[in-house]
Amino acid sequence: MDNAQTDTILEIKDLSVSFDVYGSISHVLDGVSFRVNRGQRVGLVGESGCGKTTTLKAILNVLPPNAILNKGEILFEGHNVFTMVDRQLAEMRRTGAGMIFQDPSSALNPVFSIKQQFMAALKYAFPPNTPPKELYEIAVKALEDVMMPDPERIMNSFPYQLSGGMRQRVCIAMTIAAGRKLVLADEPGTSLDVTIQDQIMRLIDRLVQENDLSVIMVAHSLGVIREFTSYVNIMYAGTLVEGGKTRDVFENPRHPYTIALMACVPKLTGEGIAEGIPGRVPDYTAPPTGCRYFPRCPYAQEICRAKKPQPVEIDPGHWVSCYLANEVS
Amino acid sequence: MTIITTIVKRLGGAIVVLLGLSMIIFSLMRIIPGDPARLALGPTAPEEIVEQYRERMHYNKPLPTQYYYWITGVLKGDLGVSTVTRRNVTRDFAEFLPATLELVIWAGIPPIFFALLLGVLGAMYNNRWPDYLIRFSSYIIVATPAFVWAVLFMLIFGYWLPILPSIGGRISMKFSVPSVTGLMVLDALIDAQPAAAWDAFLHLLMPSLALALGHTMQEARLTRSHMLENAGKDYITMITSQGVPRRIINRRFLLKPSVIPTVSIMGLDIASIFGNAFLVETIFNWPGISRYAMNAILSKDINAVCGVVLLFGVIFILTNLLVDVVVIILDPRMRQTRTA
Amino acid sequence: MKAKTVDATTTPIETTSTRQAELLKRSWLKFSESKVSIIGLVIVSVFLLLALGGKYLVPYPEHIGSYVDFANAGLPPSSKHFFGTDLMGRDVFSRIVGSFRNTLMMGVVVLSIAAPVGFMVGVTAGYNKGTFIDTALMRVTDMFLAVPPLVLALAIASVLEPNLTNSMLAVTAMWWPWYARLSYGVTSSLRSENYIIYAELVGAKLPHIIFKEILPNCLSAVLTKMTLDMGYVIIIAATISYAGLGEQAPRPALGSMIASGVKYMPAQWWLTVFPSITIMLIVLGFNLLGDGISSMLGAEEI
Amino acid sequence: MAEKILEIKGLKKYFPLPNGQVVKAVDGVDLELYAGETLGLVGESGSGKSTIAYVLVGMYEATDGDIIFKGDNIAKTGLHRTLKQRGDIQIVFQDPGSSLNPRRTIEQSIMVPLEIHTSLSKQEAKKQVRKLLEEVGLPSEVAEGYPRTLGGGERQLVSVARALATNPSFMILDEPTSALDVSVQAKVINKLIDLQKEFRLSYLFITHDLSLMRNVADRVAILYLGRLCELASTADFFQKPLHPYTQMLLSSVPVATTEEEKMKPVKVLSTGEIPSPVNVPPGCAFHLRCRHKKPICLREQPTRREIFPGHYVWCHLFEQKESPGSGK
Repeated sequence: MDNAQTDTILEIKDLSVSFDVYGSISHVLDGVSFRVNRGQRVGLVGESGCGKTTTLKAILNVLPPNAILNKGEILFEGHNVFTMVDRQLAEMRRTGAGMIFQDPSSALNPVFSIKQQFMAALKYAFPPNTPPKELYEIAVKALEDVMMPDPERIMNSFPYQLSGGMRQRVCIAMTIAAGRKLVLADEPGTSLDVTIQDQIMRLIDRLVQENDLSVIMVAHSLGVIREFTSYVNIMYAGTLVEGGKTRDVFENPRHPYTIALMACVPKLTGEGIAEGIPGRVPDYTAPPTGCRYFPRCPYAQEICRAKKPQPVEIDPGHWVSCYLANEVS
Repeated sequence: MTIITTIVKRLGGAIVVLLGLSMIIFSLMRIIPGDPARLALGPTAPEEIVEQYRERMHYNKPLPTQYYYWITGVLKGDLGVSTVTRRNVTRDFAEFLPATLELVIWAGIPPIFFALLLGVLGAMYNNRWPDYLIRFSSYIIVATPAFVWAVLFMLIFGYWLPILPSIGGRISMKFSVPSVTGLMVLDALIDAQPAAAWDAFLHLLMPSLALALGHTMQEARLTRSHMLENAGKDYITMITSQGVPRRIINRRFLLKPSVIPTVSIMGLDIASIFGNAFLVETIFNWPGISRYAMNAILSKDINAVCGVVLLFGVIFILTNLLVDVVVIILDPRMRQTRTA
Repeated sequence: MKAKTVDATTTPIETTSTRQAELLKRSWLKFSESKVSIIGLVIVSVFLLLALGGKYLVPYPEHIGSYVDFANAGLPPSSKHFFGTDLMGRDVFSRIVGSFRNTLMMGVVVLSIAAPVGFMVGVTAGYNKGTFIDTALMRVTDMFLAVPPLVLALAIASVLEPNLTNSMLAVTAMWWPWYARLSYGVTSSLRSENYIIYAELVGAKLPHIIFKEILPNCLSAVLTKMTLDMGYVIIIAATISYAGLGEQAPRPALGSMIASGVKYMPAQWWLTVFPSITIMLIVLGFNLLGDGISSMLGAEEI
Repeated sequence: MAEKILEIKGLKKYFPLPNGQVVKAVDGVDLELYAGETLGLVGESGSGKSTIAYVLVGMYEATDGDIIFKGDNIAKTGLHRTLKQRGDIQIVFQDPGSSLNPRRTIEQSIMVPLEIHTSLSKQEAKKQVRKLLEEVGLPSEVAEGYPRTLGGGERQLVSVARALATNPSFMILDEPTSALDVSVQAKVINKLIDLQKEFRLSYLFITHDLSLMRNVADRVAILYLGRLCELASTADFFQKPLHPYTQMLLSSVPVATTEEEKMKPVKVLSTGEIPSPVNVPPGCAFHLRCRHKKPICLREQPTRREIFPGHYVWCHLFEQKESPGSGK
């Protein structure tokens, strides 16, 4: 993977996004930067409401209308998605990057059949003169690819007739079928049962390998990230606090938040659970200045309040946004 | 299959509702102070004739017995004799109902398309001037009772700029159109009288518009708010992120789920059109069932009032059934067999 | 862009008073987000003021009633008579304002009976969802809903003596089913909420569950509906009085004023136009206010 | 061993559907619970784990079977049980959004059980509310607030405080932390463990999360489609899971450390979907997804076998070793 370092498919630079919620401004994302290389699997971990999904939606430029882009750019194959003209943006969505949603039951339109939705998506991803029969075959093939039994019947079903796991497979098929290069997976297994989640994760794993895709895997489960990704970014309250090769970060976490988070995860080995992180996630309408974690951080010092820490590389490829990166462990 | 079972189930429930309704309205009509026989025959009728009438109409029997005679008659299609027209109420219905139906159809069906159009426009231009214009006018229009529109239209289009007939009625005296369907415009066309059809259409314009305005704007508002609500749903984000063009999404994937709630309340809208038709028909001298019923109510014509209420009940239930079927066709989730 | 400095270490628990002040401020912000809600509030306030104190505010209080002045009959609007005079020579403006008290009373009486009755029926049916009680109560409700409300109200009003009290009775009789439907919907969805289940499990009595647990959750929906319904009751009331079954002459009512004006239509247009616009404005006011209240109460839940 | 406070024997709960079908949510479950222990009840959707909880608290009446709680059979009482029994068995629900009435203050919510189950005066009860809140680690000012001012974890702690109000000996925790983030879950779980020691509570801890179960339960019971698969002490269970479903479940858990990886005995790839409880397959409910299935699995329901002391499994694979003739 390291030799592909030079070939970047996606680069997010200093992304800051706010939301206007009934006149009060929530400053959610604050200076998020990371890159995804071709063929790389990048994880994005954080607790609910920390801005993971917002980051993914920003990549496809499908943020809700009340979102405000404060600054930053997202370069997909070198082109900024925020300044793309409609045609370029559509092109990027059709063949560049695609998203798998957390809740497959809300990601499919309840009043259209799978066929109607699938065909609409494919119609614009392929040249305009492609005969519908060919598109249909592509869709059926994609459904076979995601291990759906009886794809023809599935095509004529409505979402409510499918189980959660099957709906998620359909969504994956729709994302993969058009030959996209980057998959944005937003907690694809979270709303499913454990054994079904395992199947879905293995399915994505296989498809990514077979089609040589790049992935951003968003999850709150550290286990999913460790098993699936090669590189990970830890997100806290709209900021990235730590990043590096998954193995490095998991074996040697350096940010106080990462350390506390890992201690909270119940382990199968059963050594008990840490006390949890004191305090709450900050109020985004008035987030702490400086490091957003400092009000909850046991090591916090004056400087943490005053100024936002910049990422520091502590080991090759492993960086931490913390003034105490070299003291904490 | 499921559509048919739904219809059968609803019809079963509807019969219970109609029977209950008939009991309510029947007992209500019998508690009128005064003697129904005397009321029917007038104060000058000799006592023995009144007595005979009372005997014939079973007014001297206990209430449940009276109801039994009445409802068995109703089931045979005999609603009793109207004291105003001196004819069987069923015959009156046959004469007056088509005019009302024509009015309600014109007021009820074409405006639906305007409602959807305005709703979609409002959502697409959310918080820009077309949306403001639609919302502002909808507030005013919804706030105005149908009969007030009727009066204002009459004044403006009938008198001040006399472009529409101010005398009312269904058609000008000079035309004579044989009744086939009972719907005047259609009958005139069938009889190859385009001038008569145009004239009948002009007569229809004001009353049907007065009836249509309120529910049209109500439906437009509903469609708009559902469009906006659904626009934030994951499935719209999903299809957008697939690169499907915005206009296709709006026209197809956003519109359909958003109109279903609007369609499902249309049954109630039809009921309110019938209700509002009461006064609008009176204002425009429209020879329909509502005007007939209005006269019956004012002159305490018991059989006619009971018949009209029952008739409206039947129409309401049939309309709702029709709406249910349309909703089932639009929304596949409704076809789902219910599980826990 | 730059957020102002806040001491983020302060405890998140606020005191009750600041919380209430905050809530009030937020509610007002939500309410006034749509500027038209404020217009609604103004219209309704003016209406209430005129309804309660109209007698002392109108130029010709004695015209609200059986006053005759043929010398001034049928005058068009002027500075002396803003809305002109009717064929008895009475000031139309004074009579319109004079009708407000009864209009308001109609709305208040109808809703203050219909809402609680409907609520009790709806809650009882919703709480016993799936049982015989549910089916029976909701079928009766359906019967009342199966006829256009106006038809039923007219039928009832015609059976009784035509006057204000009886027309209120008639409108109330057809209005409660809507509240039954509304509280039925809310209750049957609340039925599966864990806090209701918990109250049952721990042994709370039925009145506690209905009035302490369910009622507060229905309240915002019911209040919103009541505000919006004030407008619709006024429309129905006007329609009934237009048909001659409401308040009887010589006392003024908006519907009957329009009805008598229709006969003199093109010539004495002011007899119909001004009462019509008045109805429009009052109903508009309540509708706008209701929308504002609904978004305000919605905000509280966030 | 400690005193047995709860014994469930052959518990069944069926729900008839309007279309004539029957949901067999719980289909013959035997369990017992000892004073002061935590019994973990693990299952995926449709396993009937919550239904068992609801029958225990009286929300449903059992279709069949016995529930002996401190000597009384409460299987069919539903809500018609004594006040003492209601107070003695308490429940904390899964969804922090729905377990507290959004229109009532925390104090009002906790007052409900106090008013019914204690004879405290209003003033005393208000004091008790604050004491209970402090007991679960919340500042007493929380009492005046509404649920919306609290986070999910705090709301769950309020639910725990409310449950403690009746001074119960047995508490059912129905996925109390599954809607919470791990950092919040940690706080709630640790508090629950402390309270158990302090009040000598018995817990029935329902969850789908095996990693969590490893850290809280003394014994674990695994459910699949309304029937038990395996029952053992937590240590035994994680050392040697026996049932094919249990192995599949354990293999499917994503884990955050390499040490945990070693806890997964054999990698059993997850296959198939969980059937609907309306159509429970005949024989062993798991046979559709089982790689070791034999003809008998399609026909006969497996019965309980004690493989090691206290380690039970419901599977034909283990029956045959003992009595080879039973396969016909």
